[in-house]
Amino acid sequence: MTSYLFYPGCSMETSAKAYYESLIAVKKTLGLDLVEIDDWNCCGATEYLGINLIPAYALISRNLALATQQANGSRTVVAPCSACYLNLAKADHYMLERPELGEKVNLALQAGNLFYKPGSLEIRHLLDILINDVGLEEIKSKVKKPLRGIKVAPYLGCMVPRPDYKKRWSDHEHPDELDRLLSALGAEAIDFPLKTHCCGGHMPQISPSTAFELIRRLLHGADLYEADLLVTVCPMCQMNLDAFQAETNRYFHTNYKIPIIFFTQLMGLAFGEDPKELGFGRELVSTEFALSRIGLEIPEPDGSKVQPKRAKKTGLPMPTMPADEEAHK
Amino acid sequence: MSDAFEPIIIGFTCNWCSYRAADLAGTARVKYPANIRLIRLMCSGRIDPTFVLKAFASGADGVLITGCHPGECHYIEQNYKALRRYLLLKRSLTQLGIEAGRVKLVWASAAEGVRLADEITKMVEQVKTLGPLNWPKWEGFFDDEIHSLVEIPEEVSA
Amino acid sequence: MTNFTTSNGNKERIGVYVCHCGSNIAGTVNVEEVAAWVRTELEGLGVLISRDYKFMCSSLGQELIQNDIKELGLTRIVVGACSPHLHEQTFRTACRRAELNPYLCELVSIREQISWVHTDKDQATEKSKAVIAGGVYRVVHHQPLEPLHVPIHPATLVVGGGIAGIQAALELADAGYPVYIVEREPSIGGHMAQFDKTFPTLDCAACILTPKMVSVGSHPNITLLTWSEVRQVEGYVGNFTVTIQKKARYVNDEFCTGCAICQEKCPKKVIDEIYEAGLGYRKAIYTPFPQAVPKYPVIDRQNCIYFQKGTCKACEKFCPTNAIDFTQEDELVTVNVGNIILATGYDLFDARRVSQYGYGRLANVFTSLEFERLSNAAGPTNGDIVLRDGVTVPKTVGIVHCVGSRDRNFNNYCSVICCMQGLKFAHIVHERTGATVYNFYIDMRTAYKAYDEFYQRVLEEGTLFVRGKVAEITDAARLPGEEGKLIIQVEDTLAGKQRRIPVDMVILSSGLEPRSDAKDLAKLFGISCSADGWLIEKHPKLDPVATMTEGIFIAGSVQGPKDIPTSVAQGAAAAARVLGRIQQGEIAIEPILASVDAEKCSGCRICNGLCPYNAIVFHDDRNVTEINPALCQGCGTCIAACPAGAISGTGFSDTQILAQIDGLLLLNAE
Amino acid sequence: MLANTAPQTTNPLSTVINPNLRFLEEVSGATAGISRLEMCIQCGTCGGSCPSSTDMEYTPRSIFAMLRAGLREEVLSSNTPWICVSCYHCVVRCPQEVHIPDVMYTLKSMAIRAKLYKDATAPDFSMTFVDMVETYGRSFELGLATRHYLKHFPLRLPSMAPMGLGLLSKQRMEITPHRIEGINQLKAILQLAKELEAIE
Amino acid sequence: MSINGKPKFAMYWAASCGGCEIAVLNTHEKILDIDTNFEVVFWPIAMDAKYNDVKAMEDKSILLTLFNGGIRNTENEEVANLLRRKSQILVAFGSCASEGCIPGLANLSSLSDIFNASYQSASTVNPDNVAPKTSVSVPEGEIHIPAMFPALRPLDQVVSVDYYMPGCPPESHQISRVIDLVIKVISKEADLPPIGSVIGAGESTVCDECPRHRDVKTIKQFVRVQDIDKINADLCLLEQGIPCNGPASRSGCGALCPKSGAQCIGCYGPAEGVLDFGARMITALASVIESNEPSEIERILEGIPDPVGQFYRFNLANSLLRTGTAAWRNNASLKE
Ligand SMILES: Cc1cc2nc3c(=O)[nH]c(=O)nc-3n(C[C@H](O)[C@H](O)[C@H](O)COP(=O)(O)OP(=O)(O)OC[C@H]3O[C@@H](n4cnc5c(N)ncnc54)[C@H](O)[C@@H]3O)c2cc1C
Ligand SMILES: Cc1cc2nc3c(=O)[nH]c(=O)nc-3n(C[C@H](O)[C@H](O)[C@H](O)COP(=O)(O)OP(=O)(O)OC[C@H]3O[C@@H](n4cnc5c(N)ncnc54)[C@H](O)[C@@H]3O)c2cc1C
Ligand code: SF4
Ligand code: SF4
Ligand code: SF4
Ligand code: SF4
Ligand code: SF4
Ligand code: SF4
Ligand code: SF4
Ligand code: SF4
Repeated sequence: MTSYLFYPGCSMETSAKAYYESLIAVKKTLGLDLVEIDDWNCCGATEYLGINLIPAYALISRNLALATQQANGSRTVVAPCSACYLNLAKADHYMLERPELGEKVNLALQAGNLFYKPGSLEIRHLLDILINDVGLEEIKSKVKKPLRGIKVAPYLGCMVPRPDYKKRWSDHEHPDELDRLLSALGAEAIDFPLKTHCCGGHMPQISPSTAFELIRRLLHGADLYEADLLVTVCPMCQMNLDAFQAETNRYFHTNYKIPIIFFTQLMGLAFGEDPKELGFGRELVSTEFALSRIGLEIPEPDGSKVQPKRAKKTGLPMPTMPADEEAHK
Repeated sequence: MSDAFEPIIIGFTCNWCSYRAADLAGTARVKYPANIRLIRLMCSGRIDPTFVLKAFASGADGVLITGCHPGECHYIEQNYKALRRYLLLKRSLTQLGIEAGRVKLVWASAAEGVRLADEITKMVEQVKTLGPLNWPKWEGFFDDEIHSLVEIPEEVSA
Repeated sequence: MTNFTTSNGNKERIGVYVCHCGSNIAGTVNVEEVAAWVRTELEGLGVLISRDYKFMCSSLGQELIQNDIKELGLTRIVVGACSPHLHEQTFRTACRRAELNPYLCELVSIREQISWVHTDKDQATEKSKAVIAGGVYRVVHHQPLEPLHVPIHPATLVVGGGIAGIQAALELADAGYPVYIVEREPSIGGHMAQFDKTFPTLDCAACILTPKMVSVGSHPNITLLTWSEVRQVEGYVGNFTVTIQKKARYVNDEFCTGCAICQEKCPKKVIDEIYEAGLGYRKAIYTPFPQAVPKYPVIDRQNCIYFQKGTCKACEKFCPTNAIDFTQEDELVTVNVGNIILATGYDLFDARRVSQYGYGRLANVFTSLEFERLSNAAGPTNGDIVLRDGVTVPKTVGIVHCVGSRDRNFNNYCSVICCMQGLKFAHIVHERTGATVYNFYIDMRTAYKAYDEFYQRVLEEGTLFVRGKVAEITDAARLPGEEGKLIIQVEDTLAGKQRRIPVDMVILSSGLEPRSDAKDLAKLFGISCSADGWLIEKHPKLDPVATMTEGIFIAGSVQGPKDIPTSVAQGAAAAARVLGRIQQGEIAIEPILASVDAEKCSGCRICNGLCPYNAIVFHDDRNVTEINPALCQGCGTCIAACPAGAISGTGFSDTQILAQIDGLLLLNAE
Repeated sequence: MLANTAPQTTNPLSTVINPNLRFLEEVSGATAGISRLEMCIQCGTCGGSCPSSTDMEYTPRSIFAMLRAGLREEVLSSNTPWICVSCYHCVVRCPQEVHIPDVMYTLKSMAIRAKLYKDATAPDFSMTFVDMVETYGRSFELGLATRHYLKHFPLRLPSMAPMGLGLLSKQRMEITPHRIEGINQLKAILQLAKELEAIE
Repeated sequence: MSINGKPKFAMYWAASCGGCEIAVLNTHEKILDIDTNFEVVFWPIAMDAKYNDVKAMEDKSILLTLFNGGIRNTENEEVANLLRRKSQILVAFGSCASEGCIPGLANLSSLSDIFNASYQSASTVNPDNVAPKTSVSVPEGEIHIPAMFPALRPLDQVVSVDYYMPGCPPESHQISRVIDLVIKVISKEADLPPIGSVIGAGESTVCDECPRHRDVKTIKQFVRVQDIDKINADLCLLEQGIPCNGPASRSGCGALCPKSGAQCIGCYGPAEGVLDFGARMITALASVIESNEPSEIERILEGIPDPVGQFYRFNLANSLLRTGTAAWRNNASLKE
């Protein structure tokens, strides 16, 4: 079993408890060994960076330094939260790119008898680990209850695929990792064009109108594509789309009821775990209707659900996409 | 040793890019310190570490190796061979105690007269801060006067 | 095990000449002092005379040297003057006139590398002494050499039958010399054959290209090898031996009349990725387009039902002349040529890489080449500009500039033609559909004759210009009126505001890229690519069609993004350079070469893989390495690599260079 | 130097005539990583990509033009950096690889130092957040939210109450903050970091 | 001249390990030829002799002196001068005398480093910090011990040398050949080679004698011979990534090492005409590294952790630079 250093981040203990609980539930099944970094501190989210440069990076790097101390063979730090993932990755990247920054940060860390050598850890997002280390085949093999019948909008948000210093994702704009994972679970992943668009970040606290508009776009998009459910990999995305959905509705006089949950929760369901164990019920926009769709035994003859072929048309051929080419191999 | 140390730097250039860059610096009247003396080779691939060692042994304080940019070598890819040799040579020189700053590899296209002049200026400055290489004149080095002083170093008997 | 010594006594009689170059040198260097110093300090090395003179390169200066050679019996000459790149030839010729081997003369630069770049007179004078001493130390070890003369074979190979290659071939053939054209596709014509109209004059591409293609096809001096590729190049300037693979066409060109019945009858429809840019179909037996030259079709084996499944042969059944021959095989032909012109053109940037533009995902996003086919009267829609459904005429069209160009995420360079091509499209859309057209650009680059006038014309026609690089193209509607449209989101940088513009059709002005196999091509022909991948010319301004490899020329967009007028001009220029060579009959090349001392070579094979010209050959039987002097270009890499010191070189030998180092450091050696 | 001899003027255009031409370097130098700010070609990809640029006084691109023009006050008092949501769309699309969001962070911190921001909501939020982190080593959402909303959005509170309650009842908010063990170590690090930042 | 008319023979051992002397003894019955043909007048390891005996001899009275070891201290220098004066033919015998050999590697260190390593390091039990001095007073008077030079020099940097015989040590069959040659010269059956020649060795390189198969060389990785699981018995070691010095080393040993599965470390010195052995190996090995990426090249070079030890093991003292800076910087400062 590969062991990873685990940086949960503040929200896993509070607003994103469902994420944490479902992760705990599925990690057994997947044989993931996550070793939490002892006494980690907040990464500063997007706030600290806008106030003080060196302290912000020192704050982040304390975690990296602690992780190195604890490393014990493992060089990989896993973060489930997008903002944490990006902050950790970014500190590492910039301290390498601009050594003066790294030197100053390390001077500061000395005050706590700590040291971090830029580039010595690999910082990765949980989804990346599941797709690339565990692998879709492995995940597929663990599926007991395929989520057939549910239409899910895969939603990654900004900070996982961007800026992507280590080029880990298939694309900045339309990465397909989450789609492939959802398909492996048996769900129908809709081709959601807004999958890496912004949820509004901290804007609900700063410029609510800005935030509501960004939230609205996503809800509208999901609605347009008839998604039963949005699935995300980021606590902040979940919080904004879930907790502020009502306020957004009020602001725009709309009436969206689109639940948003964490991808690990869906994995748990597919692995046959008890929804209670997976943090279901903690969301403010109810998943009841969406889940009832999976609960339903949809009596469908084999093969009826094949994707419709591109209409046989008199029109002009479409260009082939690399993904198509792969599929043809 | 006088205060104004003027290092001597031997520079190797290739016929097609860097020597022409030096020519261009001239035609453009770009100024740089007179401490550099260039030798024209056909290609940076002609660089033999022997030349570099010879220059140091004969009194140079620094050696500059120049050639066409990667991918633009007149002889297609020979500058990469210069690069490989340079990297290994540099490791060896450091081990011998010759500071890494005394050898430098610079790519310069025929159009980069200004850049070459700039690199030369930087190199001269750098070698100035390193001070003279002072490789010993082998002959006088073993004069009685010297080795009579070299008895048992203090710290050992202490 | 002795250390290296430089002096070879007083055997040589050396003359040293220091030039004032008016005040160019004398203004910064005390030339008299230098000359006097050389006379006294280097006498021991054999310096017999050392003079300074106002203009060494003048005829009087040259005569001075010639007279000294004759009267004093000088055996070596060192001139301290300007750069060897300027006057090395001058002084060498002077020596030859005085019957001294020209390679016994060494020119050292005290102008470009001393007087013009330094200001302190004392330092400049000291440095001049040092570099002249370097020259004197070095010249002692020079060997008399003779330049190599190579005869030039009168035939020329042109690789690539686009407009640049066509032009070059016709110029040479018209001048009366044999030309071989190797074209990879079934027909010549290149990209230009795909276009409908060409900017800035809007000539119909076929109207101006087809006559040229026909001349190529029927020219008695041109051998056309289409559906062929170069596999091997051996030899050197004047005498290359080129091996060409002629792929099997499965059609016998002696019988085929080009009637095209076979193509009509063939049951297998294939998306034509090359000529139709993926926007149309062809058959498994096909000529890319009706005006193809040559007119004979080819069978594309990968798609032919007979080759894949074993039955069909519809073409064979219907061919009135029995020209189909399924038994044909690939053939290797060898030709001898004196010079080679590479004109293999460009590839279109793959717009799928800019994923925010949605090409390949969003049906109505088109590339520029797709649009060329769409608007071409002979294209898949007979020139109707319609959406991907094949019927709907767009009411609004957005044309996006700089796709994949001027962008560090893709290519840094400007693709040169795409602004003009975007304007051309705006005009065509406007003219044919009356649609509203937007052009989104960063900078409008319409340099060259009649180009900006074309821009004016398109402005006048009412095209809407938005200055801003398009951020994204999406079908995710957000505002009323956006549903069912493609939305172009952009900052209108002149208004300072973000805009979302719904359109029906988007055309991406994709940039031009080097051919995907450009690096292999360069390697095959022994020339080099820039970091971007374009083939490198000898000099970007003064020798744009020659390369660093003698006898290999480049023309057209293989050298960098280019429009048709420039491609044609380069084709003609390359032909002119080749003609010059052919007419001289032979060419002199510098005798700077490497050679192996078989006694010392231990066959370690360190050097074997180091020569880019494959000049180094290993003889297994004798366990020694040899260098083919005809292929060696004299770079010296192998000399510097041989661990046994078994390789030596003329012109830049170890002894010469080591001696020069001693000379340069002489002043500091005390 | 011209700047020294130029007469003091009350001309309203004086900021334009006598701009702070080193401003761009200053911002670039204070940004993490290598900002590449001087490489901007004003293409507008950033402003076009930005999900919130419609709410910005100036698009990011305009800000960079103003930086270049040395319009220090105008830049630091604009709401642009505060409206940036750190979505990184601009940075991956920018053809010149300018580190746009990082520049926005720099502008925020400079605006705070120069006290040039117009609306205190965002700076206050950030500072409150930072305060919490510096005291506990973790973020404390409930404390943060109450403090922040009371001060800046008192009117939103009624409509937010159900949400707050919901979060509390679903145990998605802690009533008490969590304090890390090494809080003193963290404080020492941050203290020194602040001193180092001040040296420059 | 000598009593029985036989030419005189001497052998001396300066800064060296003694291996060369063993090598001479290793010639087995050939050693008898020396006794038959020569009068051995001075050979400290084999007979009792005093420097004063030699001093008393007439100049040029010794026909052949085999001098092994480098010049490290004043005593070495004195004897070198003495033997040069007394000998007609002075042979730098073995790698140390010819090019410095392993003792020459000490030229990378300053004297104080050397003394510290010898008398102070963990490997030395020296509780009282005893260290040698150049002179010591004892009841009988003052005793002098030779002083160390700041660097080691091969023999020809001190006195002129007539012939060089490389090898660490020279192979016995080569020694035998040389003895045969000298005997033939004495009996006027052969001529001496030109002064300054290398004798008892080949003209080509070790590769020339190496039976291993070679292909065009490209190196993706350097490895130590002990780190390879299975060495291909027939393939050139260099091509297997083992840095073999064979390509630049003078032939003569019969490619002893590569034949037995170890890389040549270069004890026969540089091939004919090579100015700096290390430089030649650096250029040769670097040229065939298969990468154009600086970072990748650096990674590959990590496989040669000690380049000077690898390329200058035997010839540092005879290389173009002859020392590392430590050797002379330290002493230069002492001088001030
Ligand atoms: C959409 C678009 C519109 C344009 N419109 C205009 C316009 O209106 N006016 C204008 O002036 N310019 C226009 N251009 C530019 C124009 O296409 C080029 O300037 C011109 O085609 C360059 O010609 P070429 O011969 O160099 O290359 P190409 O046209 O690319 O021809 C190269 C030929 O070499 C062949 N080849 C390639 N590799 C090999 C190989 N290894 N062996 C053998 N053969 C090989 C190819 O098959 C091809 O036939 C346009 C470009 C584009 C993309
Ligand atoms: C300020 C400036 C800077 C430039 N910088 C660059 C640059 O950096 N790089 C670059 O690539 N290009 C540059 N250019 C462009 C460059 O100058 C031209 O491309 C180039 O000089 C054109 O050469 P030409 O031979 O066609 O014409 P010209 O240089 O004009 O030569 C024409 C010759 O014909 C002679 N002539 C004229 N009429 C007659 C007649 N009736 N009979 C006989 N002789 C006649 C003239 O005296 C002249 O000698 C620059 C241009 C300008 C104005
Ligand atoms: S192969 Fe036959 S049918 Fe086809 S074009 Fe030629 S002659 Fe016509
Ligand atoms: S020509 Fe125009 S569209 Fe093409 S890359 Fe250059 S600026 Fe962009
Ligand atoms: S490197 Fe030298 S010794 Fe080795 S094969 Fe080549 S020529 Fe012969
Ligand atoms: S000198 Fe250069 S071109 Fe000539 S054989 Fe050697 S490597 Fe090849
Ligand atoms: S995208 Fe980059 S280059 Fe374009 S305006 Fe923005 S910062 Fe400047
Ligand atoms: S990172 Fe900021 S400036 Fe850039 S696009 Fe996102 S919100 Fe706009
Ligand atoms: S093993 Fe060593 S000696 Fe033998 S061929 Fe290879 S490099 Fe030469
Ligand atoms: S193979 Fe090399 S190291 Fe071994 S004995 Fe021969 S020369 Fe010496």
